Amino acid sequence: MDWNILSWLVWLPVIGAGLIVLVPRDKGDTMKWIAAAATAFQLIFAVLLWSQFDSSHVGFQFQEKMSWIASFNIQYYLGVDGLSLPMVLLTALLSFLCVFVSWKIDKAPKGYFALFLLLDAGMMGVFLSLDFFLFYVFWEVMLLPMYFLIGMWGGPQREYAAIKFFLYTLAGSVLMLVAILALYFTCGHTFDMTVLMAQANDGLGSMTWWGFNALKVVWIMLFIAFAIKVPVFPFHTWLPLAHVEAPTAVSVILAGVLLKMGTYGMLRISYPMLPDGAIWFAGALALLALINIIWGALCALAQTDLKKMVAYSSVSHMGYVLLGMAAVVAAGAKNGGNVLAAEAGMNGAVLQMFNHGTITAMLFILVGVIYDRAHHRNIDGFGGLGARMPIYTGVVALAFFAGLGLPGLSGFISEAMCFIGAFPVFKTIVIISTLGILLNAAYFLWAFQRMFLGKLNEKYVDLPEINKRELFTLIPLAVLVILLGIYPAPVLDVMKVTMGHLIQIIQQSSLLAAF
Amino acid sequence: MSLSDLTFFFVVALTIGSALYVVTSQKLVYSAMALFFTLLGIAGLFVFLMADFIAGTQIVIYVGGILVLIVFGIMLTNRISDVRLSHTSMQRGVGGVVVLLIFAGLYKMISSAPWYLESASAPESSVKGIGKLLMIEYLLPFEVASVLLLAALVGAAMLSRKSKS
Amino acid sequence: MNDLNIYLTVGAILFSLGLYGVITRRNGVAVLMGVELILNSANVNFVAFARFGGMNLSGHIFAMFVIILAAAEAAVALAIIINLYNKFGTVNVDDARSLKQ
Amino acid sequence: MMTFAPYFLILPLAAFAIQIFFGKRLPRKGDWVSITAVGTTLCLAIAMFVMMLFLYEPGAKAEQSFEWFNLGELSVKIGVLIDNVTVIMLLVVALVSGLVHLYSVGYMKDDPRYSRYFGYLSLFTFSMNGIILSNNLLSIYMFWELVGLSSYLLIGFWFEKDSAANASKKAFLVNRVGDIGMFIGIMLFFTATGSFLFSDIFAGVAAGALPLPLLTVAGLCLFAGAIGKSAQVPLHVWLPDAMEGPTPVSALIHAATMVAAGVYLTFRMFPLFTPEALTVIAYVGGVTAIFAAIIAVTQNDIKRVLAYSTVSQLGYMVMAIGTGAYVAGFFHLTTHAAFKAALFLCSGSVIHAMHHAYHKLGDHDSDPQDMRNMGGMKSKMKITFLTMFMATLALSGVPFMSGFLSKDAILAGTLSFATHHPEHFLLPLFGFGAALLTAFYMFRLIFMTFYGKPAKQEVLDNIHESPATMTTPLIVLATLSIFIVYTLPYINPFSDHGWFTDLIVATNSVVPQHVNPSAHEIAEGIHHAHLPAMIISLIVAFTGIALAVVIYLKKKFSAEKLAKNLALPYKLSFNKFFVDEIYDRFLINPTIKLAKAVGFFDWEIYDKYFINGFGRITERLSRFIGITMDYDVLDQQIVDGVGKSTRFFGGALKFIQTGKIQNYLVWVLGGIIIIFIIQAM
Repeated sequence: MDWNILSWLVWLPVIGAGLIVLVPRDKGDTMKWIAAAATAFQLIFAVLLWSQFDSSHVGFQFQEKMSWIASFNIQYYLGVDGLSLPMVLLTALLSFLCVFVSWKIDKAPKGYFALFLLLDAGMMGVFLSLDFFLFYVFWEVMLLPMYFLIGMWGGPQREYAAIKFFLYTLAGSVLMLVAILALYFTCGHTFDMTVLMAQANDGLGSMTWWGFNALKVVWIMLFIAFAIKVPVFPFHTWLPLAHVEAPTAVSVILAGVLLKMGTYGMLRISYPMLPDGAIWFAGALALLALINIIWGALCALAQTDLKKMVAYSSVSHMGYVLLGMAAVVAAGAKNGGNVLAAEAGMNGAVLQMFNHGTITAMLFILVGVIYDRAHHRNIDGFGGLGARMPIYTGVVALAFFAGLGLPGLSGFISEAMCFIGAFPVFKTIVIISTLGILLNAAYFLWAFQRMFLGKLNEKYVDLPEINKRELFTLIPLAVLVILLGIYPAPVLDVMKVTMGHLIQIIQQSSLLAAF
Repeated sequence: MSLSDLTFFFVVALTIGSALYVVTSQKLVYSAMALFFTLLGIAGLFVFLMADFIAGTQIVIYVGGILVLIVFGIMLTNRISDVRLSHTSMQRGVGGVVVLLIFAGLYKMISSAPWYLESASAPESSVKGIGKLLMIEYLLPFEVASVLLLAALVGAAMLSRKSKS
Repeated sequence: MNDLNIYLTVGAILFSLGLYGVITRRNGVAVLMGVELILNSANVNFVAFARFGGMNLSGHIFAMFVIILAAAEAAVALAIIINLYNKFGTVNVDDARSLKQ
Repeated sequence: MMTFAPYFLILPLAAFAIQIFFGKRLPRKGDWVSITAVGTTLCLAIAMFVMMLFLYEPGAKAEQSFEWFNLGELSVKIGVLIDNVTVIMLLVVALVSGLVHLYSVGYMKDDPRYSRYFGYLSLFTFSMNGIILSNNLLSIYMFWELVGLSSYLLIGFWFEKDSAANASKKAFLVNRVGDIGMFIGIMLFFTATGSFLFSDIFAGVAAGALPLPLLTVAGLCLFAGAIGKSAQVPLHVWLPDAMEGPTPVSALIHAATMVAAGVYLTFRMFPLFTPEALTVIAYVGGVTAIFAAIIAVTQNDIKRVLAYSTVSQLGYMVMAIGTGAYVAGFFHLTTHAAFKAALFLCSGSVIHAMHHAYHKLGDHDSDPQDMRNMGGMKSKMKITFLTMFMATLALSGVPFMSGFLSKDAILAGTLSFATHHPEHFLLPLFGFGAALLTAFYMFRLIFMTFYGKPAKQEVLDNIHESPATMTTPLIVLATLSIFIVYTLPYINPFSDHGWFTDLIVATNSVVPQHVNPSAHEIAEGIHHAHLPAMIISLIVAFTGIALAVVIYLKKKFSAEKLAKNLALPYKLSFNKFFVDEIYDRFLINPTIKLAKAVGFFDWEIYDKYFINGFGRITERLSRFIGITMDYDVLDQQIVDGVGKSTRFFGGALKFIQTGKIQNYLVWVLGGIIIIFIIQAM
């Protein structure tokens, strides 16, 4: 607490980016090592933060507060709690690994790694900021490097993908900005999230705009802003495109961290600030979750491009998070105050965010590995690779099985918790969405069969096995996937107090009586 | 009128008169000579104002340094054989009117403004006080000034050297 | 004489004369002399205020900084003038008029 | 006993890890690692079994739970439960697994992925032990899926064959269908009782946590898991295909242990089932029994016959549970594990011999598993023949064999059930019908394989008995299908009374309001039905055997002619009632088509037209605003108007700009003067 660890986490990559800019153009390796060092220190700090975090403490820890733009009451306010801590660790870990994933980037490495570190800083800032305005700034800061990373280092359709991603998410940001201003002007001219959490619900709930309850209007605006990032069903089409066109490391960050920002935003901002809205919207959220799960899985089943399949699987998997989040209404009086279910759902949602981050990162890295070798990603264009690349096949099998929610691997327990949590309230929806488990298994196994089983495709008899660098990027994730699958308690212990507090906030919401 | 008053008015007259000559003389070298007297007069004024150290500085730097520099400038930019070394003026009428009006405005301000006045006995020597202030309160500007001088030195050398091409 | 106004008036006169020099002189060196006069007028004011404002030595310090500044300025300005002379063969400031279209 | 429990999990798991990471580098490719691990668990299981016998206490039970994680109020506990059922299951698994390991040393000798094979076997043993030891639904579900995984890996072990790859995928997916039902059931129970532990759920249900109709649904949902895993109709389709895996795997996983897990689960959960649920279970089991038996009659692949026979026998067990004779069901599970494993391993031995014979002859096209290519192997493979014959007798329900006792108990149960509920008269019919068919197709298998003349004499000449590592397990398992093993200390070949029935006793249902008959009532009913059931089953079994003798040994009737006369039933049976085709046409293909349609819609229509439509509309709008409005009107007329006027005035004021700084300075000073004047005013 004495040495501003959170600021270090945010600004370390920026320092790294600054250093990289100073390195002469032809020293690509130096840049890579600088990026690796910056992210490695960030990871060390994140682990330190984890070890010093007091998980029994309600509220924010390691707070740093400074006036930034005093005339608008904007603060430089950082803090961490059980919700953001797993995300911080995930961000640090994936950023570190992604530096090694992008080791082979030779096209303008200076720009690439500088932008990448900037992106890292933006993500870290989003997860750590407690001032809404600061949050928004980091949120936007993240967009720009992403745009360039996709647009310059991406696949054949990269410009289209980049501009689509950018405009789509920007549209969401605008809504968020409006919501921020609405909160600012109605709730005591402050951007301080802790203050807004205490005031926003009552402040907005009593107002009416154009005949609508102001709270619902703001909730919807925030929801759309975050839903685009998640992405929730009708806003999801930027995702497959951006994922497919982005370079591997960027896909990993996109799927592993960026998607989590949507749900993180909902849990950090929408839920505690507008608990009435959360309750009001829970039914719709569950329905959207169902659509996400089934729609994403069906789309994944139809794909022939491996990367696109994985991208759609993300849509499906993020549906579980939404389902878990919807479960919070179980704590309501109408549902008999079923705190158990609410706890299962909310913790499951956050755990699923973390687990999906690791699993999907593995998947994308693995797609990158095969793409580097075969220069295409057509699932049907492989065949029988299992005999040729046993180690690669083994890792893919692990990742696929984690993705389809095999018990003993991390995805299972979080998905199960999301289902169990939502079940008492949304029985029909949950029962239909369990079909998603089946579809998940179907597309993963089908893809696995087409790629690795059967007779070896003669084109690929000389395909080299996965190398040590690539394994190095995968092993930490694989270890996490297995460990958390067997014993998820370490992560759950960190978040449970925070989530319990959030459930309490929802329980005390004024709308609850009606539910 | 005491002797000191007399001296004072003499100094004032010398200052203003030579300053007038500086700006009106047709010959550049004469202007420079007149400037010498003006600066000397101002040094005298400083003495009257109990600013002995500043007066000394004025003489040393201005008279000993800047003026010499200016004379060098004159020498370097005119052919020595050109005896007249004259220089012309322009827009005298307009300039005079404008300057007079400015002076009028300034004078009005001086006479009408309620200046903050506080009588205090003069110290024996201001050097000690100035030294303390320079080394304690104004240390940073002092150091900055030294950097500025260095920069000016380098800059001047850079600017005045003949281009290689 | 112990009257602030006299000193201020002397300062104003010097200022006006310096300004006159700056406006009317053609020769760059002469313009520079005008500038020196203006700077000196400011110095007179500084020291005068210091004297009559309770012998506050800060005024002296400022005067000193002005002198330093003047020295630096003179050096740079003369360098520029010499440069100008080398380039255009003249030191008349109104001959160097690239500012006009 | 509790102290032994962790080793059942740790040892096989460690063996799995060692095999996967280092297997290839170990001497003998590390098969001894897995064998040691499984052998140790076998010793432990035997020790536990002996302890159980010394204790001789029907209610013996040890349970230990610990918190897996907690979320504040919600605490998820898992743990270990050891009672007599657990001990017997552990012994069955360890024994069969151990023997299969031993057998595999010979069978898989030349396989390039030898070490991986043993790793997978260890993984399976680990997961199966996990199911058995669990005292809660959550960890059962987890291990449940893990056995599914090991089954997937082992079925697809020879993944270069497309059929194997397909079969493994099919097995996993079909199982998942059942698992989803099971998961919903778990959620229902958890929601109602707030715990996953059996004891808590039983207590909760007894206290009326779930209303009766919901309890029926929840129970059936759990049973759905068993339908998948134990290959009951309609999810039986994966098991015959699973025969693509190596034969020892079929013996271990797809005959003796994993497929029995469904029965085990139903057995464990028996107290939760309402009468309605039990009726459904009984019918599912009965239909499966007769249905699979019919299919088995016409199959020519030796392993497929056994596979359908397994399905049929599992149906028996499920039917037994459904009719309340669930101790008999569990008894059958135990006996069946031994003799069915023996049958599979024998068939493996035969296939192994055939394979080598073909290999020697350079024939790579003939199917070594097709019974029509076999015949007359009795003299060449004496041990295999004898052990297989004993196991066949057991399966057919011939007295003095274990199968007779267990099957008889089940049939007694169904008979008793039908006498109490005459409207369910079909159940005993299914049971006896299946028994008849079982005896028939098993002897058909024996006669086609070991008697008669071979299709090719030179093949027979090259047949050799399998090595000792393969025959030893056969002998052990065949010995275990003798009745006496299960009835000690009593020796009465016509009664199942023995240590087994003493130690495994029925428990009362926890369904509230006493709508279920008590365990005692059920036992009483079975006891009364015992004699008639035995007589009928004996008649039925010998009829079946006699038919097989007449058709396949003495060849009094031609099987082909019979098939022609009974064209429709034959075709249905031969093509497995077209279930696969129906699923393909009505479930799988539509799903894939739907997926393609959704994917197409999502990408090509929704994204390209709707989402990009926004972009296009914005573009049009911007073109209108930007070009028509902005440029033509606003810019050209209004803004440029300002510019033009400025230019006009600028031209007028141009003279000010002289380029002389001093002129500018004058202007500046003029401005200052004006400020002075304004100030003065």
